[in-house]
Amino acid sequence: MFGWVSWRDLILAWRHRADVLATLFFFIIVTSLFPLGIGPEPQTLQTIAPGVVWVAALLASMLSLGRIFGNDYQDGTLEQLLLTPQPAYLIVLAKVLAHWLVSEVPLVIIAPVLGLQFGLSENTLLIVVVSLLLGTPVLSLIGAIGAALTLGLRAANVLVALLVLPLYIPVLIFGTGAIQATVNGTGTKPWLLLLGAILVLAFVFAPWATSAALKISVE
Amino acid sequence: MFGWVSWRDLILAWRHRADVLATLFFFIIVTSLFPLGIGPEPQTLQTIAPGVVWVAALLASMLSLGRIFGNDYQDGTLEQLLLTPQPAYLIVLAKVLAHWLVSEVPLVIIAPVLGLQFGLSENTLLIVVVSLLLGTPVLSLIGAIGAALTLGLRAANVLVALLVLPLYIPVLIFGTGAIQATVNGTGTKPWLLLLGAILVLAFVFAPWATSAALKISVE
Amino acid sequence: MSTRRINWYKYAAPANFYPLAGKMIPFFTVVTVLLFIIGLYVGFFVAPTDFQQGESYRIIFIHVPAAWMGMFLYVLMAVYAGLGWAFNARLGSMMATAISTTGAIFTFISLVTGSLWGRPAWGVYWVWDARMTSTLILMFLYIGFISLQASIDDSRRADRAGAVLALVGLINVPIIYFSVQWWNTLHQGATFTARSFKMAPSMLSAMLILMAACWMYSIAVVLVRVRCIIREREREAPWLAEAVA
Amino acid sequence: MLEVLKLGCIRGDRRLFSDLSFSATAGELIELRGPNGSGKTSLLRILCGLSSPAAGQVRWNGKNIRSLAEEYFRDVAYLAHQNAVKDELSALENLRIASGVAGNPLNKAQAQQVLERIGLKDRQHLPARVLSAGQRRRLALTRLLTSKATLWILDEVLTSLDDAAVRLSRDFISDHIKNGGMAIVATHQDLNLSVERMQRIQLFP
Amino acid sequence: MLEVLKLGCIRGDRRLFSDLSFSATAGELIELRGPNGSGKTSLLRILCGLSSPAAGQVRWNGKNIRSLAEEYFRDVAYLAHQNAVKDELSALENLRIASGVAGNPLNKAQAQQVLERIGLKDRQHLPARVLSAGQRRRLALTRLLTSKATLWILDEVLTSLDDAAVRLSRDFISDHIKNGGMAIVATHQDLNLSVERMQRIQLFP
Ligand code: HEM
Ligand SMILES: Nc1ncnc2c1ncn2[C@@H]1O[C@H](COP(=O)(O)OP(=O)(O)OP(=O)(O)O)[C@@H](O)[C@H]1O
Ligand SMILES: Nc1ncnc2c1ncn2[C@@H]1O[C@H](COP(=O)(O)OP(=O)(O)OP(=O)(O)O)[C@@H](O)[C@H]1O
Ligand SMILES: [Mg+2]
Ligand SMILES: [Mg+2]
Repeated sequence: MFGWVSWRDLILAWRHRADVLATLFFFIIVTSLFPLGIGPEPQTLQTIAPGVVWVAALLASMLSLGRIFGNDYQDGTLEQLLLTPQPAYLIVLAKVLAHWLVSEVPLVIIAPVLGLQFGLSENTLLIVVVSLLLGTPVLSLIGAIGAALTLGLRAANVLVALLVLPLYIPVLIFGTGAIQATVNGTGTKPWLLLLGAILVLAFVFAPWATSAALKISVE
Repeated sequence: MFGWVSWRDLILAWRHRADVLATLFFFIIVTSLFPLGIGPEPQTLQTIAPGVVWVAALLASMLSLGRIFGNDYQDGTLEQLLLTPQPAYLIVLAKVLAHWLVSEVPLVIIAPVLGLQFGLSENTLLIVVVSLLLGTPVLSLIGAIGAALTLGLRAANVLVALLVLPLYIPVLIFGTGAIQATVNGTGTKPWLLLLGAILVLAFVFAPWATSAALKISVE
Repeated sequence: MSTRRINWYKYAAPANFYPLAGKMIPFFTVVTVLLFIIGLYVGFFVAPTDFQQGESYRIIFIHVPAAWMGMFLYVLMAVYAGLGWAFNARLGSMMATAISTTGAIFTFISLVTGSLWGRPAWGVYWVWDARMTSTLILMFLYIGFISLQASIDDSRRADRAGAVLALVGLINVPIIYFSVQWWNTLHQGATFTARSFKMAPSMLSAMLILMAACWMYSIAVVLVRVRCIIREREREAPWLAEAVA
Repeated sequence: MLEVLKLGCIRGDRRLFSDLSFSATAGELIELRGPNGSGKTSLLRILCGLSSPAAGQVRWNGKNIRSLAEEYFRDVAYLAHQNAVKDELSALENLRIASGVAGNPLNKAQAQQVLERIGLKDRQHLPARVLSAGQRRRLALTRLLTSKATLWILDEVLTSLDDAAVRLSRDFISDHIKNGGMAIVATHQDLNLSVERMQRIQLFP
Repeated sequence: MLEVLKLGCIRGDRRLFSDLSFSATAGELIELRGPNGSGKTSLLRILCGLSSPAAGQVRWNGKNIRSLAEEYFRDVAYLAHQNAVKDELSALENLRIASGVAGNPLNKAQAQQVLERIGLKDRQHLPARVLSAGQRRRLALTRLLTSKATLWILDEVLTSLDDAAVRLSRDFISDHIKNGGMAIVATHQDLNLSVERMQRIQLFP
């Protein structure tokens, strides 16, 4: 049944591939806005590149959080999902997995191209990808908590930002830290290990908190 | 009746002042994410400040776009509004006005504080405020078109970003241009005049386009 | 032991806690006022002028207690919220809600006084120093909690949702704190670091007294606020009419 | 007077109806019947100008409603499947704002009177979100009670209503018609209205 | 067997019901009646474990449903005011996915058979968004037809259904009960089911 839930979300996403692409383009546009707002100096751009890429990834993933539960809540399918004979933990995990595949993986794939625009070296681009691969699942996992808590509230998309962005900060710091460490030639590994540790933590606790939040929101 | 529509939206916003504050805090949080992603060096921060403040304002206003028509569409009140005996142009204008008052003006007010965090001088802060005052109504006006076009689409908030952000780019360029001109001591006035010109244009054409888009979305 | 237990349960009911809180408030108010007077007197008249910063350093007497209270109260809030949720104890959730505002205010005060101090001490209002940044994030966590509760009308749902958020935040506070610490040291960016200076004993005692004053103040204010919340939520309950009358 | 001329409606690959013509004059009720998916809602939305027909036209007092635009809306009240109730406003605010926006502002006492009539007086200050399905439908009905429109277009009015509310709605629909109004009502439940002139239009699947 | 013990429900400042006790055994129908806002929906949501009561408890085969958690859901099917139909999926996909998620996967032929029975065969590939109100309700009903649950909890089943669909739903509710199932049905319209054992629970406003 785990499979069915993920599968269902993937089909829904495929039915709306335009939305998925939209998240991706949002990511691209936001990263491209910065050179426009800041000026074309290569030196500055290179300095801010890790920060911009990661912040844009944060914002893109945050924007797509509404999709994890929002539509299901509105049309009543979320209730039905919670009424199926399987732990809510698994349902949440299945939906988060689908969200990650649909909304985050494309970002990871496109990120190196954007990094090129900011003049990052190939070596650095590799670390950009690795750090995003480790960090983005955490964004989905933590984001799901915020999405569940704000279900059915008006302006949920702004509120979710408020709840979730502060919690994203460690991921942001470790992610950009890894990239900057590569640029400066200091050790990259500790940063990646830290990201991995957060991933494990989030994997264990976040779905649990999310399912608690869901039950509260549906009541 | 123009008054009633604005008034209605203002009451709704007041009923949800938490959401309005949330937009504001979103703005604050996003601006704070950049130093975390980029590093605390005052020199770099000062360079990127205009870009960051404007991009954050863009994103904050974009996030709140969903509120202009979204809720009214879902519960069927938008249909009823369009069925009232008054030109759709006015309804749109009234709703955009309410949106600007509620979602943009607070950003303009808080922006100087954020500028301080990035180490901008007082003189520059003034221009930050002026450029935002001229630019944010454009954001609401143009944003409304995107909001109307994406009504009822799933993941509308991502799609709207995609439609609207490119249209925001002139505002971004002129707005940050004005600030940077102040920092560098070159003339600020032409930039502000350009912003003003865009505002007039948007004021005349955007509500018209929006009401056309609304009728399409409701059909 | 058994008697204490009974008391505990007894006062976990809003109906019994309400009058008790009413009785405690005057006591804590008086203690707060006394401690503030003593602390401020010691701080402003007994403690010596700092040889480097002059008088401006005296902001520390507000700044440091406020900063500490901001952090303590977050933990306290999360604990109360968690208890309220786990044991379905309304009073716990009400306490959490009451504490959140006080904690946010203290955090805000520490941010503002810190900034105002930054101007004379460093020449700028703000730098992205680790401690300041993590205080700012703490402020965001408070705001998230308060906004979430404010946008849910059903108080039961607001309590539980707040509890989930506070607990998730509680796990995150140390993570955030250390990550910011590492971020700051590794970037090597900050040219300003908080200068550690040796405190004169009178300074230290002023600060400790004011710290205690802030505690007492928090207790008093939280009790007042919790009484308001009880009045608001239990307005239909018959006992309240008696208690108020 | 409403005239419907050779109206046709196509949805996807499906022709819901074609060459549909009828007209309604003051004091007339039109009951629209048909099984699920036969096009009742689609027809009503065309009649109130929310969507445009594939063929034919709708005329109001001799003019095409397309060209009348806002003027036509002054004379029409539409009650859809959806209630058009704002969750975050109280019942009272919902009513007052809806009628203010529609151009018939009510003061508080008047609004309360309407709510009393529809049986929501003691719920007037609750946010509409917490109302039950039937209470929300009742709230939507108040829009009809306060509107000055001649033509009522009602889609499945009786959904979720209990017996008392069903009786009430019957009463005020027939009142409206007796006072020279018109109503077009799509429904599956029998209305049993006692009005003098009534047409039944049957759509087929 | 379902036992409801001294259940109480409070919404805001309003006590909807209290000390409500009843029980249902295999082959029994419970009809829940009451005017708008009397608490029918609230009761049903408590019965299926979606919200928790202010007092009392619900027991299923002797165990509190709170402690049974997911196990209980295996035996329950809930049809709410809302249809729980995904707009962007076709009728066929909606059905297959809903039953897959609920743990009773259907192959395509089986699913089509069910759709045929409910009268949506020729609509099976349309996205649910374009279906009419009644067709969507029918689609929601298919969840019951495919579920293996013993206890059906139905809120206002007949909403938007035309006569044919009403007859059909009556039939399969009574079939379910004859086969040893139980059903709790909240409704305003008369059900007129011919079942042997039936209780009526009346809620008051
Ligand atoms: C958890 C939060 C905070 C704590 C525990 C804290 C504590 C302290 C302490 C103990 C001192 C004096 C001792 C020393 O210099 O090491 C101090 C100084 C100072 N703090 Fe904070 N603080 C916090 C947050 C802030 C914030 C948010 C700001 C600014 C907005 C700030 C600005 C300052 C300034 C300007 C000084 C004076 C440094 C100097 O003497 O050069 N602090 N803080
Ligand atoms: N894109 C499409 N392709 C094929 N058929 C469509 C399409 N869009 C809508 N339809 C069909 O058009 C009809 C719309 O019917 P409408 O909503 O007007 O029905 P109704 O008479 O109001 O039904 P109900 O009694 O269920 O409310 C439905 O049968 C629907 O399946
Ligand atoms: N916060 C609240 N304060 C006061 N009353 C409330 C609150 N929340 C819900 N209610 C009331 O509780 C009742 C909920 O009723 P419920 O939805 O269970 O009714 P129902 O019997 O299903 O009605 P219907 O036939 O209209 O579907 C409504 O009368 C509603 O007004
Ligand atoms: Mg219909
Ligand atoms: Mg109900």
